[in-house]
Amino acid sequence: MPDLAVPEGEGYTVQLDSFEGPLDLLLHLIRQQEIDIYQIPIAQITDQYLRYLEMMKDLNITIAGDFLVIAATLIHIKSGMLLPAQPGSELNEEVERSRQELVEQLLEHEKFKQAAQMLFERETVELCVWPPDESEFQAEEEELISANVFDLVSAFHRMAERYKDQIVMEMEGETVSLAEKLGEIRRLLKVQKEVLFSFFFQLKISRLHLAVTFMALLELTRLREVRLIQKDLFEDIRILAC
Amino acid sequence: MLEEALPNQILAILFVAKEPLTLSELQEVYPDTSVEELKGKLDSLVSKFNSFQQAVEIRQIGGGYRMTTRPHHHENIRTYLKTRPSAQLSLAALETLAVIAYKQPVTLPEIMDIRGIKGTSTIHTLLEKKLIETRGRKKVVGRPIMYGTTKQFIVHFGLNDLSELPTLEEFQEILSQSTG
Amino acid sequence: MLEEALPNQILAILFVAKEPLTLSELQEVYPDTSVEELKGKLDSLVSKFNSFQQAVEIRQIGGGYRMTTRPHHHENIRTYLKTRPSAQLSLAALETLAVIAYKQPVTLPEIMDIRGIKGTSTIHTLLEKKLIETRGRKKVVGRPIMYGTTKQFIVHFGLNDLSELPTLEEFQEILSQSTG
Repeated sequence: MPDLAVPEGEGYTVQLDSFEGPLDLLLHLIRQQEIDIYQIPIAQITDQYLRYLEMMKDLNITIAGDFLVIAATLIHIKSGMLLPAQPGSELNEEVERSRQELVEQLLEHEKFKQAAQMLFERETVELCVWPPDESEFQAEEEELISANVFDLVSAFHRMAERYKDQIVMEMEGETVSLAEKLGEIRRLLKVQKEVLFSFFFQLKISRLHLAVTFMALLELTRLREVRLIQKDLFEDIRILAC
Repeated sequence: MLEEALPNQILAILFVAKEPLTLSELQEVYPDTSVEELKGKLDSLVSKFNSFQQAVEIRQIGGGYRMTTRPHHHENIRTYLKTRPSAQLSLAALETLAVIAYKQPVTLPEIMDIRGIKGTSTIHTLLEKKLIETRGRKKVVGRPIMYGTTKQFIVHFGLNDLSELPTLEEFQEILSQSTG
Repeated sequence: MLEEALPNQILAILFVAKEPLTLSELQEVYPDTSVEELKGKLDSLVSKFNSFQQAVEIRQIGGGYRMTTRPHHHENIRTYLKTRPSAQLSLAALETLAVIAYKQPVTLPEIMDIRGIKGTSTIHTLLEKKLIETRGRKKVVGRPIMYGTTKQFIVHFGLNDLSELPTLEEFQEILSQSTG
């Protein structure tokens, strides 16, 4: 543990929850010290930011890549500002531009945090003013939903999932023919554009099934009904309908 | 008529309550007031409210109090509920529509195969609502009719053209991002 | 106070309506009465009702009329509702929603850019709650899906239309004042 005294246990993790992303953490550091956002002392804030990341690492909290991207930006600006200022220098200008971009991103982000807060307050009140529902009048009717595009694709996804379940059940039987397996793979590819080869292993099926599956795949490749793609030697094989 | 604060607060709670409000539930909201006192307030509130309100009344139902419309308005209410936009689909119809949208042109046997359910009724509903149309016959045994979506479908779902439908891959991406 | 039959009938309908009641819906219930006359009756009903009712009021929301409890009762109501699972959105979802509300139509990469976070978009939750919808695809590389807010969004947050939202500039002002 570094020289920072970090309270252990839940208290600390709760605190981390409020820093959902790197911009939240950065804003917190700035606001905590009542710094003018246009005049961020980059060197100081960078050190504090990096110390937070270290603490997160010590606590075995996985640091999302986004945090590292901002860290890199901060270090870049900090080191650039250590250079002697030379009017018209390209490097100086570039560093200044990065700093301004970061400030703008922070300001933009903060506005939306405020907007979210406003929505939260409105919702808090509005959720408690709802009229009662009309269910007593609707009992006789079929359950209807007003569908949008999202419902449509969800419905399709559900069916694809349902199909997976059926296949698991079929595979619990002992015997399997090549024709059956061909049919299964064809149906699967009808609802999904692509199936990973590992999918068949996840089903914990017998060696016989796997062997037949493999033969069926070879047969389908020969018939040019499917394409098998493997990007790398150890990558999963992707089965695509032609 | 009801200047006091408490009766209005109770009325507001009665208004949002989805199930009959019991005295013990009410007492949890007002732990400093005894059940007897709350019952007294509630009863006088109910009799006052019911005497001047002609649209809605408070009834004692299932051991609690509930605000409901007066029965003689029910005919008008039914008329209102029926007139609301019928842009609504049953879940079964939605599933059939999803298969047609993503697999068109597609035949009934193929639809039933994917949905794992037999039945033709939802096709008729969708044809009636002009969300799907026939697209000739497939050149296979039995020459089944093929179906596809209509322009009405595109308008109904606020699309410009079919390519705007999210793909299954995009949907899975949305799912994984939400839980990730 | 409201002896006439029609206002009470309308009140009863307002009481059961799940969504804001529009004038055209009302006209379907009363096809023999003109929209103008109905609007007159409704407006006078609303002002009378709101002046004597302290628990509940009729508000104009999402282009229609809606009966809700008065907002200042919300704390008592929340105490009563507390036993039920909260339907409130997470802060992450609200942030995504705020970006969509102010930047619509907007794509997922644009949302992630503003929020500074990849992979936790909560788009799925918002789509499921029908607070947002897809708005076609953006004509850039990858043709990403664009999102916008729905009528349900306007109603959920008790607005009459989107223009009632404070502008982003107003938030900017609040922020610059607080740090001044």
